Amino acid sequence: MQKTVVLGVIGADCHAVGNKILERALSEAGFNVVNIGVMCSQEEFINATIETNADAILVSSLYGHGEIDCRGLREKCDEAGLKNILLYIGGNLVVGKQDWSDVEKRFKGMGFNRVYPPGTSPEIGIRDLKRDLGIED
Amino acid sequence: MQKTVVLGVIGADCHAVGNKILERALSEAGFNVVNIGVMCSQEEFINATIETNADAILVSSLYGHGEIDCRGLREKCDEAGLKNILLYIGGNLVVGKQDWSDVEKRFKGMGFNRVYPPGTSPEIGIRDLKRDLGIED
Amino acid sequence: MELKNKKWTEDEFFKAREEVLNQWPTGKGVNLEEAAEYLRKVPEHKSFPFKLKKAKEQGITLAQPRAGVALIEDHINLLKYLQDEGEADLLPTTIDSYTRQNRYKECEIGLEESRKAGRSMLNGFPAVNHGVEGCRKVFEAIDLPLQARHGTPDARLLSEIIHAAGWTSNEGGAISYNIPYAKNVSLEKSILDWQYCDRLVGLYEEMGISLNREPFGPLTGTLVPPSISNAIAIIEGLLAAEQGVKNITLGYGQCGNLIQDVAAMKALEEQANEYFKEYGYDVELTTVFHQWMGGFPQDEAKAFGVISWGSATAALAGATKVIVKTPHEAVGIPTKEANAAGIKATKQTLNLLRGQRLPMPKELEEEIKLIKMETKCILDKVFEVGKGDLAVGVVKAFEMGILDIPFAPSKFNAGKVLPARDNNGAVRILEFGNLPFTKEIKDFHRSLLEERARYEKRKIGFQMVVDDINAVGKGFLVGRPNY
Amino acid sequence: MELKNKKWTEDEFFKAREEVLNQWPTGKGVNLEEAAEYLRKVPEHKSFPFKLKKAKEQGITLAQPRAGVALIEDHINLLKYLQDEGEADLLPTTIDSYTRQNRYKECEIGLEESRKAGRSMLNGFPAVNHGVEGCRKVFEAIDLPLQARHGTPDARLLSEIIHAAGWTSNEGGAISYNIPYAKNVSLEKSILDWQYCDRLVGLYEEMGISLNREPFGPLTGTLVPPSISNAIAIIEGLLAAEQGVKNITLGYGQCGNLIQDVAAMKALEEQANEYFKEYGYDVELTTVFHQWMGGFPQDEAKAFGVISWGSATAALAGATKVIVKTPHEAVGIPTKEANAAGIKATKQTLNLLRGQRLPMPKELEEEIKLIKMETKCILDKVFEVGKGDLAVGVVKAFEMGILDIPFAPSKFNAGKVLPARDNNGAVRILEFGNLPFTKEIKDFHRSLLEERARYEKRKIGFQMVVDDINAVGKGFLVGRPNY
Repeated sequence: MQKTVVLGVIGADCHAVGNKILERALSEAGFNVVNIGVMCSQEEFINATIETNADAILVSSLYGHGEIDCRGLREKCDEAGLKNILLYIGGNLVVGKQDWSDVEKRFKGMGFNRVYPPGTSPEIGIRDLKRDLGIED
Repeated sequence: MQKTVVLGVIGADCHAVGNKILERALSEAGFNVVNIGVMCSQEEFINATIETNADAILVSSLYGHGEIDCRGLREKCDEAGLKNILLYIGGNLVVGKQDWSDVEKRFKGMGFNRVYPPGTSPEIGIRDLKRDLGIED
Repeated sequence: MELKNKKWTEDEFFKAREEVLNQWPTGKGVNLEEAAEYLRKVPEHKSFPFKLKKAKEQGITLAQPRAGVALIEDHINLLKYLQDEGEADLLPTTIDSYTRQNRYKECEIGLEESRKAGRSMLNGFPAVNHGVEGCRKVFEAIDLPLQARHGTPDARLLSEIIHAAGWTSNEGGAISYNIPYAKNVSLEKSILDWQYCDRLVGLYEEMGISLNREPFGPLTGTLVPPSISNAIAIIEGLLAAEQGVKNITLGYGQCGNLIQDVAAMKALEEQANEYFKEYGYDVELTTVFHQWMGGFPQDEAKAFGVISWGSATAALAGATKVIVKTPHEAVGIPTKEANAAGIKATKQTLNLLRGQRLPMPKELEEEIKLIKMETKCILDKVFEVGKGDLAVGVVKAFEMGILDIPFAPSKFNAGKVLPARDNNGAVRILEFGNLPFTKEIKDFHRSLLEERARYEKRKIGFQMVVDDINAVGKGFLVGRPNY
Repeated sequence: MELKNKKWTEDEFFKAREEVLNQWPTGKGVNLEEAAEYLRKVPEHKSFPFKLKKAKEQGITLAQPRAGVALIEDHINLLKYLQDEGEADLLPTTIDSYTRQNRYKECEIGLEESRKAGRSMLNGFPAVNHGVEGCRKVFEAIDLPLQARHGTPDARLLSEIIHAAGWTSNEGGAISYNIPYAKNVSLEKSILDWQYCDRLVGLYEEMGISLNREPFGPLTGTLVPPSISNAIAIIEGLLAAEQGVKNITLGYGQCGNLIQDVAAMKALEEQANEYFKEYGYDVELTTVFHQWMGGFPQDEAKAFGVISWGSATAALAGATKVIVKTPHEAVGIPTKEANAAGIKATKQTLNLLRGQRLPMPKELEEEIKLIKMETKCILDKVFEVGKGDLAVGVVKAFEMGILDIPFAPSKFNAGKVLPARDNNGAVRILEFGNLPFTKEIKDFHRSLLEERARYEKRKIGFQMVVDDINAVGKGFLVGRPNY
């Protein structure tokens, strides 16, 4: 069965190029992609997920405000009945060059299942997604 | 009275450009410059100093072999009757990027009165030279 | 207020102004007369218009970084470092993304958290929250002209505050700070809001104070064909001039092919001057070249290669200034050291090339001709659909896809144009959407892309575009299938 | 042996060879037939001639660093790092300065002290002391073509050893590795000694083994006017070809003015091919461009600017390869990381420019014409004073100052030519010494320098030269009085 993912760029972030490329890559990999575009609030992610009965939420953040923008997202998902929904995030998540393992730890602590550094190719995220959703390659 | 300095590039080093510029700068500053050129042995420095009754020996080394090339120069000067002759050295003295204070200490330990890092402008050496030789500016 | 390209009356302006200054408590700190007094005392070496004019006369290219952090003291330290250690010629203040969306409450949270965390939790300087007083502290601590750089569709309050604080330049425009930066802001609104910003500058000009305005040239910074960005730059220049702006810097983002980049800069300057003259505006025009705005290599040495090549192109194109990237570009906001390193590599390249220009071979002349022709096709049609009114024309042209910016997030953008590189790395157009180009021009683009397709032994298609977007991050300009 | 430009007979060569192989114990380890067997097994991807030919066909520019340390293991680690991390296309082995003076005993001391100190006490790899066996260890540990780079007036034993070890290229020449590198070595001796090195390569060619030879283009690397270095490059190419060398790379060191640099490279390639043809030599010619050889800025970011600009020029000039500097250039021999960084910045720039060429504007055509005309003036006169024999002509020409290399240490160099930059940064000639230029050419140089003097409001003179030498270290190309 085809899996559905919600894709979007969180916060006041308007980076659209990577979003368009990710959409294409995910579609080509067989996913039903619900792309809510740039500048999305946490609520927009959650509403889209509920409406489309999606299996995962893929958050991009490329402008360094990821820490503020994502705070409480896991808890809001839980409240909205999206218990254990897969939450991925990737991009330039923090302001400035920081040690990646620290950044990863911080975002995993916020409830993200997978956290990707800048420059990760779509293939890596797709591979993980298939594994986490139990899709055979 | 005009002071005489012996100027040369020590060892198997053939860097002639700086030598020609230094010669000009020293001459313009009022020194009688005995320029023995590139690829000079320790003996050539000492012989030129004795022959011209020079007041200082200015050694350049730009190719990283300075440590090997200069070893024993102070002792040979002493043996040749040039006790307490001023010995200056400057250039790319060692192979690779090393901590400058270490390099300076090593060459001072070898008996050099002044040691200059790469990129020192001629004016600085000339100022020190005038001070060490008691010349009024 | 009805949208048209006409200088606002004082009534219209001051009526809007009352509301603007009430958008956030710091708005009350702006007093036009007091601000004019303050601006009159700005010395020449801290004035954007003056420094740009001098550079243009001397034929040199100035280097300007991007930089901004949340807290005043930290921001001052950063700017002083870029001035003293980085040897910047012009200073910026990059504004954070919440301010760009007028979300000043979130800025307050960011400021508070930044103080707690001991590091900036905002990706720029929230100038509105800091107010005139805070912005003046910054301006007074440095010795170079200062400019606000942002991406704000409604920058009215921001503009009031930064100009009152002595900042003599403001980046942005109704299209360039909306379509690439927002999702839901209508062009009617952003044109009116930027008319306000421009009218404010016009008012200062009428008081004898020269301020610089700089439409944002690179737009989405991703494979934007030169004629599209030049057309928009000229439109924003005309809209600003109508409101009384006298000192304008038009910009262009590096595409990567030397001939095309130099041609685009020359076409932009010449054609903008022609349009200013045609519409009777007296404008002091300068140019800005943006170093590569797309993906960067992670490796810092490679990033220096990208930065230096952008600087060389800026110098050869005779840009008045160049906006500098940093070796940390691929990983996010740079440290101050990395930022300074980017400026120093840039300035070294600029200085080595000082006085060198690219002479005019046939290829360059032809590329200039092509870009001007395409730009004119677009501008003619914009005026036509606006029935002679440029502001109305812009709104209609975006609705109709006559103006269409590749990869822009705005829902008011058609998004039908698809660019790709030709075999020499010049940006051409694969799908024209509703761009009003002649058949001859379209055929020419097509033939160049077919040449590439043959060379790469694959079909023309979207994969070329994806490959081109990722190419520079991987070290190349053209995204070949085998890299 | 009488000096003349004539292919050595086998008798002459093998008689000299006996003495050469006895200069140091490792000489006994060289066996021509065994070496030929070994060289025949060198795979294509490790062959200089093959890789250069392929690059020339593809129109790309290869990047080659300089690198050499005393001990074999360390040297291998260094080269592998530059290959794997630095992404070099071609590898070098820089030979230490004692070896260059044939002072092998001092090399032994340097080797011993390096072992004790745990760091290289030599500024290069003493290939003669390591012998064929040691040099093969290096060659077998890497996956790229390997070349010896040095500055050795008498490189006969060195050449025997490195070629027998599978190194498929040798840099140097009778003039370029004598006049800028030695004080007291006569040209008669260095021509004969390099005829030996070339004849050795010729012998291998006759056995069906292709080896590359590369005269050293930049000479003193300091304000050398292009026609002087081009004339010497062509002379060394002709001398090599006479001895049977078939694969030649001619070089040029960046002067810094784009038009002059591209013109010099184009003039060199075209004119060399004309001379090879005229004298009946069948040579596969490629070119090498040396990034800035003069003083470097201390600041690493600025150094990256210099490196990248050199790379861009190499690409635009269509050089087959570029010799890479490092961000540590100003402070001496680089760390391996700095060396790799220099290559990466270079390759990034080359890749961005892949396929881009500088089209031929009038200014470029005229500069090419000028350089060719000057080069021909020099070469005609060299042949004339040699009564048709190039080798004899070179000796006489240096005696008479017809050939004269600025800032060279050799007492056999007249040292009367004084170069300086014109207002655009191109290297021109201030004092001609006995260069056999026409009055027209001299007047042209003079007028360009007078233009600069007027601009700088000072007299033409030696201070300009000093300022030009120091300029790039301070960030500029032309040494203006106020910098």
